[in-house]
Order: sequence, then structure tokens, then C-alpha cells
Amino acid sequence: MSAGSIGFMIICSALVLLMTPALAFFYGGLVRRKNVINTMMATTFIVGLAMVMWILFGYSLSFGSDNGGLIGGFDFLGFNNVKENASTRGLEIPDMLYAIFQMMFAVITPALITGAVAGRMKFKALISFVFLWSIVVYYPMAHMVWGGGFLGSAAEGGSGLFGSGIYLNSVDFAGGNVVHISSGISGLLLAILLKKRREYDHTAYQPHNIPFVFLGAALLLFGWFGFNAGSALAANGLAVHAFTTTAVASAAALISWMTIDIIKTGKPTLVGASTGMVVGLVAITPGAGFVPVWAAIIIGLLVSPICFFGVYLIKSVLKIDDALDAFGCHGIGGIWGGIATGLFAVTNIDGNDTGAQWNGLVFGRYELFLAQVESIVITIAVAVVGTFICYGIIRLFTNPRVDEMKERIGLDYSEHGERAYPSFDGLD
Amino acid sequence: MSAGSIGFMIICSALVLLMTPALAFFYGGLVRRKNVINTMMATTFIVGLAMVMWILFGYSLSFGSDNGGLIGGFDFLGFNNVKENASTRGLEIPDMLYAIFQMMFAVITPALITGAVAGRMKFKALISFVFLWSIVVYYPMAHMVWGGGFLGSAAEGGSGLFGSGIYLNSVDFAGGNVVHISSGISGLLLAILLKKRREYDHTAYQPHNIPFVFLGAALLLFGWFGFNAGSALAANGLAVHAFTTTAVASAAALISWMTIDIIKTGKPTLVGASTGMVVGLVAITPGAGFVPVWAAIIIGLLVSPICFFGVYLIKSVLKIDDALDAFGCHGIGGIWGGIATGLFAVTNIDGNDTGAQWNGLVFGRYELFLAQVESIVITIAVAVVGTFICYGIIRLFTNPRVDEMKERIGLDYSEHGERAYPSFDGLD
Amino acid sequence: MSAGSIGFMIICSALVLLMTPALAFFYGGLVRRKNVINTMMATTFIVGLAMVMWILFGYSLSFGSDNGGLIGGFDFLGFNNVKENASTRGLEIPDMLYAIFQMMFAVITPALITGAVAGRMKFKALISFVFLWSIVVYYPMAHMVWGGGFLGSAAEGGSGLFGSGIYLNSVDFAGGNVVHISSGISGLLLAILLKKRREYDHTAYQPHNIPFVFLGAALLLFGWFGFNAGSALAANGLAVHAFTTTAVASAAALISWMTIDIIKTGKPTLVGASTGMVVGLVAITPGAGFVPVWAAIIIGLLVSPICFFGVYLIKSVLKIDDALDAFGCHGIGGIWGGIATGLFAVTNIDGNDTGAQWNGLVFGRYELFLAQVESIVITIAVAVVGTFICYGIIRLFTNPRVDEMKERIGLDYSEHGERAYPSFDGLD
Amino acid sequence: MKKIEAIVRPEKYEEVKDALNKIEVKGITVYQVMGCGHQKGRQENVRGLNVDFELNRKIKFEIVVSTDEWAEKTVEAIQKTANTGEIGDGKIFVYDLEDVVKIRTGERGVKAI
Amino acid sequence: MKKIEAIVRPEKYEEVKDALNKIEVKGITVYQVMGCGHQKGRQENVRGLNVDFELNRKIKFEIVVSTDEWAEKTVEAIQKTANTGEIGDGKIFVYDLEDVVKIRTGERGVKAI
Amino acid sequence: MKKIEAIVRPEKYEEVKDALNKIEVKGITVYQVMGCGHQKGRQENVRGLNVDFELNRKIKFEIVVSTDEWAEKTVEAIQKTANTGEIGDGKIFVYDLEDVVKIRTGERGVKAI
Ligand SMILES: Nc1ncnc2c1ncn2[C@@H]1O[C@H](COP(=O)(O)OP(=O)(O)O)[C@@H](O)[C@H]1O
Ligand SMILES: Nc1ncnc2c1ncn2[C@@H]1O[C@H](COP(=O)(O)OP(=O)(O)O)[C@@H](O)[C@H]1O
Ligand SMILES: Nc1ncnc2c1ncn2[C@@H]1O[C@H](COP(=O)(O)OP(=O)(O)O)[C@@H](O)[C@H]1O
Repeated sequence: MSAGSIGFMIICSALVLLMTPALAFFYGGLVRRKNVINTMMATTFIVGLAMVMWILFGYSLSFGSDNGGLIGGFDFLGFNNVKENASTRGLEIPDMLYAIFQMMFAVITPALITGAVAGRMKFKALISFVFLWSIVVYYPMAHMVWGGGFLGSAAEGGSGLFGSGIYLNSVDFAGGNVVHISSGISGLLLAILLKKRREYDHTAYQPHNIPFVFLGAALLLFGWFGFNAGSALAANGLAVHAFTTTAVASAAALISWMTIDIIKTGKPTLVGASTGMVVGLVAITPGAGFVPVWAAIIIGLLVSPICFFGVYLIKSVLKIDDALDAFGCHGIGGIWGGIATGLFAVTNIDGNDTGAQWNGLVFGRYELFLAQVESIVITIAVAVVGTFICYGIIRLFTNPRVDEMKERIGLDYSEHGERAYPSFDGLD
Repeated sequence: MSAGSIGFMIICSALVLLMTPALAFFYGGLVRRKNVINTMMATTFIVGLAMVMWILFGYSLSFGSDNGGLIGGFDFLGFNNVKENASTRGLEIPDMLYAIFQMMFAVITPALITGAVAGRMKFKALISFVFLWSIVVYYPMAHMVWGGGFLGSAAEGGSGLFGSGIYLNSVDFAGGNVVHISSGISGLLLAILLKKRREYDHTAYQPHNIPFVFLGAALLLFGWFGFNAGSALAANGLAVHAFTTTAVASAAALISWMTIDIIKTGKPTLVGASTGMVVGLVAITPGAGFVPVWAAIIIGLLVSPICFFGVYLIKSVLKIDDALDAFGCHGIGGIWGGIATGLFAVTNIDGNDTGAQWNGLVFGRYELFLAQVESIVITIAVAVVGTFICYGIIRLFTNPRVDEMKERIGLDYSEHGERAYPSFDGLD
Repeated sequence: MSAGSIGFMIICSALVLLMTPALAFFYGGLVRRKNVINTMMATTFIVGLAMVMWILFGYSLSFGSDNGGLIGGFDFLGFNNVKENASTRGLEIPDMLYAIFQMMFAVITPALITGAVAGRMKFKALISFVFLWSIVVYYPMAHMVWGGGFLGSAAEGGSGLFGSGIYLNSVDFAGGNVVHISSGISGLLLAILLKKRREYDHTAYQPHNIPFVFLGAALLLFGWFGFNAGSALAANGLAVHAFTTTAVASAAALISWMTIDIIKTGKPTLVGASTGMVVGLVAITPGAGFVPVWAAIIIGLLVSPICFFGVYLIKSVLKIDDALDAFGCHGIGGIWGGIATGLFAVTNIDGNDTGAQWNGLVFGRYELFLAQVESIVITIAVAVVGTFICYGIIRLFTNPRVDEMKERIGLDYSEHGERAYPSFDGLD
Repeated sequence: MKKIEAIVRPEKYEEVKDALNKIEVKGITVYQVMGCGHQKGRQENVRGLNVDFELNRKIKFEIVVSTDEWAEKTVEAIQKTANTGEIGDGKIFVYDLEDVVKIRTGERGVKAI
Repeated sequence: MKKIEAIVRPEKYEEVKDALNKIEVKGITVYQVMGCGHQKGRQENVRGLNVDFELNRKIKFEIVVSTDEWAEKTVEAIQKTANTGEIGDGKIFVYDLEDVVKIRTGERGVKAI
Repeated sequence: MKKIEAIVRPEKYEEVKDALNKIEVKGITVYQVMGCGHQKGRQENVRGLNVDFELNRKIKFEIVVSTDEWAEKTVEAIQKTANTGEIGDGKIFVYDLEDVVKIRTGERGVKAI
């Protein structure tokens, strides 16, 4: 074990945790003033719930001994046997640090979903959904991709699909499938199931506080360095590489979103620039450690038009009320990132193995590309089925949608008994 | 010395420093719009004052050679002899880094007090109070607990109480006594001495900007990882352990405060969730490196009802205007944390000595529990006596409370000639 | 290479990147409500532009093989040959990490300029200016000081001024010349060229959101530790030293600005305290690793009166509309810092070489002092000439100043089609 | 010429605006106010302590119309849409107006509306 | 029916509200305004430069009452509580009102107040 | 006694204020409102989708004056400065006033203005 890597990974874990409050601002700034508290609470409570679940059983189900390539076992219930002074996973950091770093991903992922359903879901139904979804979708996905499951490779020590030894050998550096696609798809489906917000067609969609949107995006960018560079799991050249691709993909996407704004209306917006920054980060996530620096620029430049068009399609054509573009940004950006990894990944960077088994399509090999597409399709399937199951269970007990009058009044007051800025009503 | 630990501790120091501005938002969001600047300034000026004092003499009085187990000597005045390239304290980091990390604690601690007196104290009186209190309460406390004083153990190289070689052998991982209890108690006493705010009984207590409260809480959480994990003073397994207990205690407290809200009104609030996060952090602070992970969950789950009840008692029953619950959250949370450490501490975690000399009460040993209780009592005594002294000195020169008219107008304009949001008066 | 230093420098790079959004808040809070988006966008777009430029050619022009002591070559175009697993610069970190750390400086520097021209520059003209200025001023300056150019020393492996082997041997620890003076001077000149804002003489200059100013200052302080401590380029005693001088200079400047406020009006302001914090950071930047801790206190204490007087001179006497004091704070603070380095630098701290070749003036040696003054003069010259060139090129195509009506309406709506806080117009 | 002031629930703001658009009033001015009448404030809770807000947020509309018939029509439109039957629905006030000036053209009186 | 508009100091807002509650007015509407009269703004200081704000924050109350006596009572209550004797205390304006409608019930005139 | 209400463009706020100062009105009260008239809102764009804001920000002035001449003077001053000739310039409304009270002194009527 190395003190350098331990120190680095502790800080990275803190950075990833910061992303969830950052998301609360990114999302919270985008909603109307009457739904700010609700939107922020929707991501905040997960900081509590997902961490406690992770310690009690989530880590075990995700990274415990493999069961049929699909889910982990019970070896680490309650963080039992999770060593803080020893490394049994072949890493330079103790097992507990790995578990904690992974915990932060289990927090942010369901938080991403909540953007799709802003402004109309009962808060208690949301709590139940996040609880169920973590078990039904997240832990299996994390296991399948990183925990020894069949989407990854035999190197993680699992037994392949249904114990058959069959692996997809797809790669996912920091969570394109696990984090972004799974949450984006689930959000989209949930948005459809919950139906549109009452005002969706005849009212302006008003972000109430754009500096907050930007604050959220900036802190997401900051935290994402922990997310992506930290996914090297050591303070080494790979981490530096992931840092570089992450920075430049985000920068390129910022530029391309600004360019779209300029082409469309001549006026680049701060919401656009912030969105560009974030979708660039999403897109580079699965490939951060696999693609060359120049490819990261291309991935970033292209993600903005792709997501821009996606948002247009979903909102204006399909008329789906994916309120804060959880799918439009994370789902679509993540899919593009996964595909782009299949296009641009290399097996070896600057003399070091990346872990990808084949080069990408642009270098003339189709295997990885295929594996990436397959893994995306499987992720989508898991997310769709899982979301239906979770929604169905909740539907048995209650209608997850708030009453019309409560929606009108705003979820802040009707669900939380709080207003975000009481003083700005004019009196102190 | 280890580059890994040096890098880690530098970043941790920066994280702890970030906590003071974070506190400015946590507190600032909770006050009325007319007192925002004053509340933020109350913690901000300490960034300046406490750091300069620390370099000039504070570090020396806290960590200089022991005098009777009570206070440090003059060896390090002006950071003289504080080595930046050598370690004389048996650590993996140079002495100056230790001194700087400790400096950040000397900043945040008096800042915590200011929450108790928000909205009614003359700013210059507050400056004087913080100056005096640092000398009379903080440096002695830091010395007694961490600097070789008698509350700690012989291992720090002091001479025991009055040179008698007697030590309490209590433990305080990251500052339950030194930081939270001392500031909480002092705040409570100061709130009593200053009397209630004019509007306390007949006016609504209106947080003016709840997203700011949440921003503050989120940055506190982020910074607290530097605070607690950094208190391992090296990038090692102990730091990982402290990180884990910190995260999960905060998460558990968030859940339990949300549960209380739900039980009481059916409506979980964001102020509640933010408060839960923070009190969870407070409670785990003294024991972060001593208690097992499962105990951290219990400590977190219990701190919310304890503080909730404490706030109720102080405000509704005793009618003390502890404005922003400096005592209700930090004092009570810190006391619970100190006691909980006496309950759940273990001498050995995963094969490594924690530094506690006995296991806690739940493991059948009473010694540590007793030492913890005694050290809490002594801390309370020091804080009470010290606060009386500081307040008394100031009272000789001025009435520390602002005039009624100034209080009415708001301290922002009357003490600082500034308003927080001039534009939101409607005109640009 | 050392994992400790790699981990440390990755985090420092992220910290420095965070400073640009921090600046967006520091600046954004200071402007009127109708110019918030524009002010924030002015720094945000640079995160995209400057990073992509840096990867494509900026790093090469700054740190490629030396051409006449003035500019780098084309060796690293597109980050070619920038090693992520090897160190060829005699550092403990791989070359790519050095390149990335330096990238963050290329982002923040032009962002500083934008404060001078807030509220009146066409956004597209600003984009062009930043693009040109990076090439004409920043890359040459970075090369001259740090990349082997003639302002530094032969140790960097260049060939001296015009290949003559002549070096100035001035020092600049973290960017006094490169970052602060170059941007401050350019900002001042640009402010003069663009003329005053329409309302400058007869209207109140109203910061619209002071907590945002403070948020920006606090995050700047936090990020600055990455900036200055990270400029040691390793996790070692020098980094600790730079951290310490940075913290205490900022603290001292905070105190002295507050003191000025108290002397002038009796009322210390939060804008003042925030400004003090920032100018203290600016002033210590060039000398952070060269001056003793006690000198850092002096540098910090003096920078506030110097900048305070500078702002007064520029705004009230010279009537130059340096809108957010880019020159008043960064230019003047940076010049003072450069001079102060010539006064207080030492060649050896605590047994380690600092890299300065002579002690400073207060220790009786004039050489370094002279070199510092000369390097400042050269920096000013480069900035002035460069700014004229860039402005001139843009002037060929368009008047960089917005129309009067657009200025009146506010640049948020007229240049970006967005308002910062639509909801605070009273309806949701 | 009459001026109509209507104080309505914020959650009714959009409906009232739409109703006014439908009857084609010439212009509306609207802003946020706080008010209390029979409805006695609301309660929020901060760290478990109940906090009384004696005033509720309301939205105030101001519409100037030319004739009594227009006034009647406007009042009716508002009353019908803003009505929920619960306490707190608000009030409509009607005033006389001396003169109106259209700033753009300088026109005065009825034709300025 | 009369409408009373009172512009008062923000620091007097709570007292005035309490005074109005005491005399049991039927409803109040209140919002924040900026104003200047004899009192000529205030000064703040930003980085050492003085900045003039020509307008001060004030709070405006609007109360509709049924009779002249009520109006008198209300005016008096406000004048007494809002008064400090310093410049900037504000003004009270009284208007005639044509009609009142209670949105909840549709009632009109005096009984709607 | 007359009350003048003027609704103007925000970008004209400072000019109008200066114009009123110049003719030396005794006091002004001003606040922000949203409004629509002939000008039908504005468009902004959020992530590429157009968003309609049906109302525009306006600034409302309220000035109480003692005589008809004063009212005329005030109306003219506002109309002239606030005018741009573009749709959205706003309106001025003039009302009769029953009474004025100066809170500081208790004076009533014209001399209270
Ligand atoms: N007499 C009044 N004067 C001024 N405003 C009033 C008056 N009565 C009611 N209002 C306004 O109308 C709003 C709703 O009135 P309220 O009495 O609660 O409704 P309801 O008429 O249904 O009982 C109040 O919040 C207040 O703003
Ligand atoms: N003639 C007026 N028209 C409109 N508002 C006025 C007028 N006179 C005073 N006001 C309002 O009353 C407030 C206080 O008036 P001011 O003249 O400062 O107090 P005083 O009456 O004590 O001199 C002003 O800020 C303004 O909002
Ligand atoms: N009949 C009206 N009643 C109330 N407010 C009005 C009326 N007509 C116009 N306004 C106000 O005046 C503003 C400007 O009016 P508008 O019709 O856009 O300008 P113009 O008179 O130049 O066509 C509107 O935004 C609205 O606030």
C-alpha cells in the first residue's frame, strides 16, 4: 500500500461526495422558486440513505463474492471483513478505502434520477423509489461492471454469466453504464410514468437562480476530477491521464454548447455553458482512462450537439417531461460516452496497459465497440425492468404523484413546509 | 517523513480552513435578511485574526513545552523553531504542517460561538471577545487535550497536572472537547449574558436563504473529512477509518433528523436535513478514530433526537436565545460525542492501536467512560470561567449589546454600512 | 516519481481550476443584477477556450523548447510527447501533470482581466480578445518566467535573451508577473480603451449579492492553496512553507483591510474583508516560497493600504472605470508582491535552497531586488503592447463596446438572452 | 375609467392571467404582495420549533379599463377564476381614475388605455 | 369605503402590523417599496468609495376599510406607531373606493371587506 | 391632491428619477412590477428550448402632489423622459386623493405632502 495513493483516494472520495450537493444546486437552480427545497431535498436525503444502505448491505451486494456474474454475496454485510489496514484487491489502497470511494458513486447515481421527476413526485414515494432502485438496479449494475460480474472481464475474479465463465469484456472507466445510463434511463421512464407537470404545456419553464445552476456545475466539475482521476484507484500516470481527458472533454463540450447557442440565437447562455461542461464530463466518464487526449476533445465537442438534439427530441417532439434533462444529459451523454469508448479506446497508453482488451473501432478493431454496445443495451434493459419493478411496488401503496393543488402551491410548502427564500417576499 | 502524508495533510488543512466560510453560509442563511452581513462577518474576521494570532503566539501557547499540564510555553513564538523540513513530533509530516493543520482548528472554534449571539452583539465587542477567548479558553484547552496537557496521556511528553505526572487519559480524536463543547458552552453563556434578541418572543424566526444553509452544511461535510480523517495526521488506515465513521455518522444523523421531522409534522425540511448532517459530524468528531463503524451509525442515529430535544429545551423551555443553536448543535452534539466515545471506543482496530487505553463501557470497561465524563466536565468548567472572564473584561469598556434601534434596523446596515442584497429591493 | 507528489499535484490542479468559477462569483456578486450572467460568462467561457487552446498549442508555446528566451517551440503541439508516465523535467511528477497544473494558470489569468471591463464589452469581442491575448501575452510571459525564458535563470535550460545566455534571474514563485501583473495591466488598459460605463459618474455602483462576493473570495482562498503550495511541484517542505505564507498573508491583509474600513467609517464591510483576503493572496503569490513566514505577515498587512489607495487613485482621481478593480487588486497587489519578494526573499529556508540566487534588499543585497523591478517593468511592457495589439486587431472588425441601449438594458438580456434570477421579479 | 386591483392566491396567478387575456384587457400590471385577512398566516417549522408567518404570499393584479362594463367584465373574470371557496381567496377593489397617459404616444384619456 | 396606504420604515413594520391587528382591521396587504422624501437616501461604502443610494427601503401597507370612522382609527393607529420624529417616517394616503368584491363568496360592497 | 402612478421601462428608471428630482417633487415611492400591454412579453432560451415570458419587468413610480398644476408638470416630466417611441413604454395613471398624513408630524392635507 502507498501513503500517496491512500491520501489521494481519501480526497477523491470527499470530492465525489461533494458532487451530490453540487447536483442539488445544479438542479435546484433550474426549477421554479416554489420547488427549490423539494429539488434540493431530493438529492440530499440520498446522502443519508444511500450511505447507510451501502455500509449495511450495499457494498456487499455490489462487491461481495460473485453470484452468477449478476450480484455480490453477503460477505461484507455491515462492512464486516472490510479491511482498513490491508489490501486484498491488488490495489495500493486498503479495501475500506475502495469501499468508501465506491460508496460515493452509490450516492450520486440515484440522485441523478431525481432531475427527471422534479416538481411532481411525492417525497415519501421518492424515498421508497431510491431505496428499492438501489437494490434492484444499482447494486447489480455495479457488480456486473466492476464487481466481478459478466459485463466486465475475468480479471475481477468472478465466474461469468450464470457461472459460465462468459464475460462481455466491455469497459467502463468511471461509470458510464453504472452511473449515467442507468440513472438517465430510469429517470426517463419514471418521468413518463409520472406524466407531465401540470404547467408543462402552457407555462414558461423558469430557472429561478442561474448562478446556482452555475455553482452546481462548477462544483460538479471540481468533484468530477475525484470521480474520474480517482477511478485510477491510485496516484499514478493513469490518474493523470484521466484528469487530462476529463478536463479537456468538459472544456470542449462547453465550447460546443456555446457555439450551438450562438448559431441558434446569437446569444450564448450561462445555463448552456454550464450544461455543456456537465455533458462533457458525462461523455468522458466511461472512457477517461482508455481514450487518448485528442479523442477526448472529439468526444467533448460532439456530446453537446448530441445532447442538445436529444433534449429537443424528448421535450419538443416526444413531449416527455424529463424536467431537468436527467435523461437528455446523463442518459444520452452516457450512451455517447460508452459508444465513443468503443470507438477511441486503446489498449496501451504511453507504455502502460489500460485494461481494455482491444483497440476501438477507429483503430480498426470491432470487438470492443461491440462489447460496449451490448453492455449499453443490457444496462438499458436492467434499468427499464428495474424501474418498472420499483414503480410497481410503490404504486401498490400510493399514487407517487402529488395532488394537483399541492403541485400548484409548490412542493416546497406542500411537501416540506418550508420556503427557500422567505425574506425575498419583501419583508424581512 | 512521507510525501504521501505531507500532500494529504496539506489538502486536509485547506479543507478545514474551508469550513469557516462554510459556517458563514450555514449561519448566514439562517438569519433574517437584515443580519446576513453581520453573521457572515462574525465568522470571517476570525479567519484573519485567529491565523495571525496563531502564528505569533497561539501555536506556542498551545503546543509549546508543557507548563503544569495546563498551557504551552514560549518556544514557538512567531513560528520560531517550527521546522518545515523536519519532524520532531514523531509524525510523518514536518512540524510546520502540524502547526498549520492545528491552526485551522483555532479558526473554526471561536467561529462556532458566534452563532449563539447572532443579531445583537456589537461587532467590535465580538472581535475583542474572540481575541480574549482564544487566549483564555482555546489555547489552554488545545494544550490540555493535544499538546501534552493533563487531559491527554503521558505519551505526549508533558508533565501531568501541575507537574504531578497525573493524566486523565481521556481521548478526543478531532476536537469534541477542544472544539465543540468549549465553543458550545461559551456560546450558551454568552447568549444568556447578552439577553434575548428584541424580537425573540413575538416575531417569527425566519431563515432568509435556505439554499445557503444547505450550501454551508454541504461544504462543512466536505471540509469535515479533512478535519476528521486529517486528525490521523497521516495518510493511513486510521485516516480511512475516521473517514468512514465520519461519513456514516453524518448520514445516519441526516436520516434520523428527517425522521423526526416526518414524525412531528409529516414534512421533512431541508434545514432539518442540513442540521442533521452537521450534528452527525459533531457527534463523531471525538470518537472518529476510536469507535467501530457500526458504532458510528448508532452515534449518528442518536445525536439528532438528542440535539432536537436540546434545542427544544433551551429555546422553548429555558427561553434562552441561542440564536443559531451553537450550543444546541455543537455543545450538546459534542457532549454526546464525548460520552459516546467512552461507550464505544476500542483500543485496537483491525490490528492497529487506536491510542485509547481502554475499551468503552459497552465492552465492559468503565475507565475510559469515566475519563471522558471528567474531561467533559473540566471542559465545561474552563469554558464557563473563561467566558465570564472575557465578557467581564469587555463589559468594563462597553456594553457588548447593540442599541435597540440598531438591532431593529439590522446589524448589516448599522454595524457594517452594507446590505447583503441591495438589488433585491427591486430596482437594479 | 512519487505517488505522494502525484496525488498532491492532481488535487492542486483541481483546486486551481476551481478558482475560475470562484472568480465568477467574486466578480458576479459585485455587479448590478442586470449584468450578472455576463460577468459570470466572461470567466466561464475561458474554462472551455483556454483549456482546449492549451492542449492544442498553448503548452507547447509556453514550455516547448526555447526560442530566443522569448517563446516556446512546437514540440508539444496537441500534447504530443507529453509523457504521463515519465518525468523529464527533473520533477517528482510526470510531465503531463506539470502541463495540466500549468493549464489551470492559463485559465485563470485571462479571467482576471474581465473584471476590468465588466458591464460594457461585447461578448464576442471578449472571446476574441482572450483568444488573442493568450497567444500574444500569456504564452510568452509563461515562457519567459517559467519555461526557460530570459526572465528566469539558466537552470531551466533555455538560451537566454535572444540566445545570448543573458538571464534576469528574477523569481516568481506562483505567478506574480505571469498571472497578476500581466492581467491587471491589460485590464487597466482595456478599461481605458473601452471608456467608462454609461452610468459610471452619476449612478451608484451597487454590488448585487455580497454573499456571492464572499463565496467567491472563500473559494479563491481555498483554491489558492493549490495555486501556491502546488507551485512547489511536490509534496514537500517547500509546499508546506508556501501554504503557511499564503495563509498568513491573506489573514494579515484581511485584518488590515478591515482596519482601514474601521478607521474610515467605523464600519468594517464584508466586501472589504473579502477583498483583503484576495489581495493578501495576490501579494504573497510571487514570494510564497521565497520569503520567511514573518515577512509574509508584513506583505499581507501592507498590501491592503496599498491597494486601497490604488483603487482610490484609479477610480476617484484618474476616473478610470476599472469596474471590479482587476488592476486595483491584481495589478497593484501583484506589483507589490513582486517588489516585496525582492525585499524579503532568502536563498535558503530551514536548510533547503529556495532557488533565489540572492537574498532580498532587507538582508542587504540589491541584486534580486533589481531583477524583480526589471522583470515587473518588462511584464508591464509586454502587457501594454500585447493589449494594444489584441485590441487593435479586434477594432478592425467591430467596436468592442456594446450599444448604449444594450448597456442600459443590461448585458445579461442583451448579450445572453438570460436573466440571473427570473423568479425574484416576484412571480414564480 | 376604472382601476381594478385584485389580490389573489399565487397558485391562481396563471389562471387569472389567462382569464384576463381571454377577455382581452388592454394591459395588466402585477406584483407580489404579502397579506392577511380572515386567513391567519401559516406555520413553518425550523429545527422543530414552530414559526408563525402572519402573512401569506399573494399576487396583486392592477388593470385599468375604460368603462363600467369593462370593469364589470374584468371583476367577474377574476372572481370566477380566482375563487376556490377556501379562506384566503382574496379581494378585488375598484377605484375611479382621473386620467391616463400613454407614454409612448402622449395620448390621454380613454384612448390611452 | 376607503383605502389607506401607509409608507413606513421597515424597522417599524412589525409594530404597525401589531397595532393594526389590535384595532382589528379586517385585512392588510403589505409590500416592500423604495422611497425618498425629505430624507435623501443613505450612503454605503464599497472598497472605500462612497456609494449613494438615493432611495431608502420602506414598507407599504394597504388597508381597505368600510367607513370614515374606521379610516380615522386606522390612520391614527398607524401614525402613532410608525412615528419616530426623525425624517423618513413616511406618509399615509387616503383614497375613496368604488367597490369591493370578496373573491371567495362573490359578495360586494361593505360586507365584502 | 393627486396621486400619479407611472409604469416605465426599467432602463428608464434612473432618468425618470432624475427628471422628478429636477422638477422638485416632494417625494417618490417606487417599486418593481411585471406587466404586459401591447408589448407581448419576451423570449429567453433554456437549453435550446424557447421559453415565453408573458410579462416584462417594469418600474412603477408613485408620486403624490398637491395641485392639478403639479400633477400636470409631473405627468409631463415623466412622459417626456420615459418615452422611447417603442411599444412597452408604459402608462401613467392619475387619481384623486382624499387625504394625506405626514407620519413624523401628524400634519394633514396639502401641507403634509
Ligand atoms: N380590508 C383589506 N384591506 C387590504 N387587503 C385586504 C383586505 N382584506 C383582504 N385583503 C387581502 O386579501 C387577501 C385575502 O384575504 P382573506 O380575508 O384571507 O380571504 P377571504 O376574503 O377569502 O377571507 C389578504 O391576504 C390581503 O392581502
Ligand atoms: N409626495 C410623495 N409621494 C409619494 N411618496 C412619498 C411622498 N412623500 C413621501 N413619500 C414616501 O414616504 C417616505 C418617507 O418620506 P420622507 O419625506 O422621507 O419622510 P418625512 O415625511 O418624515 O419627511 C418616502 O421614502 C416615500 O416613499
Ligand atoms: N390597462 C392597463 N392596466 C394596467 N397596466 C397597464 C395597462 N396598460 C399598460 N399597462 C402597464 O404598462 C406597461 C407598458 O404597456 P404597453 O402597452 O406594453 O406599452 P405601450 O403603451 O407603449 O404599448 C405594461 O407592461 C403594463 O405594466
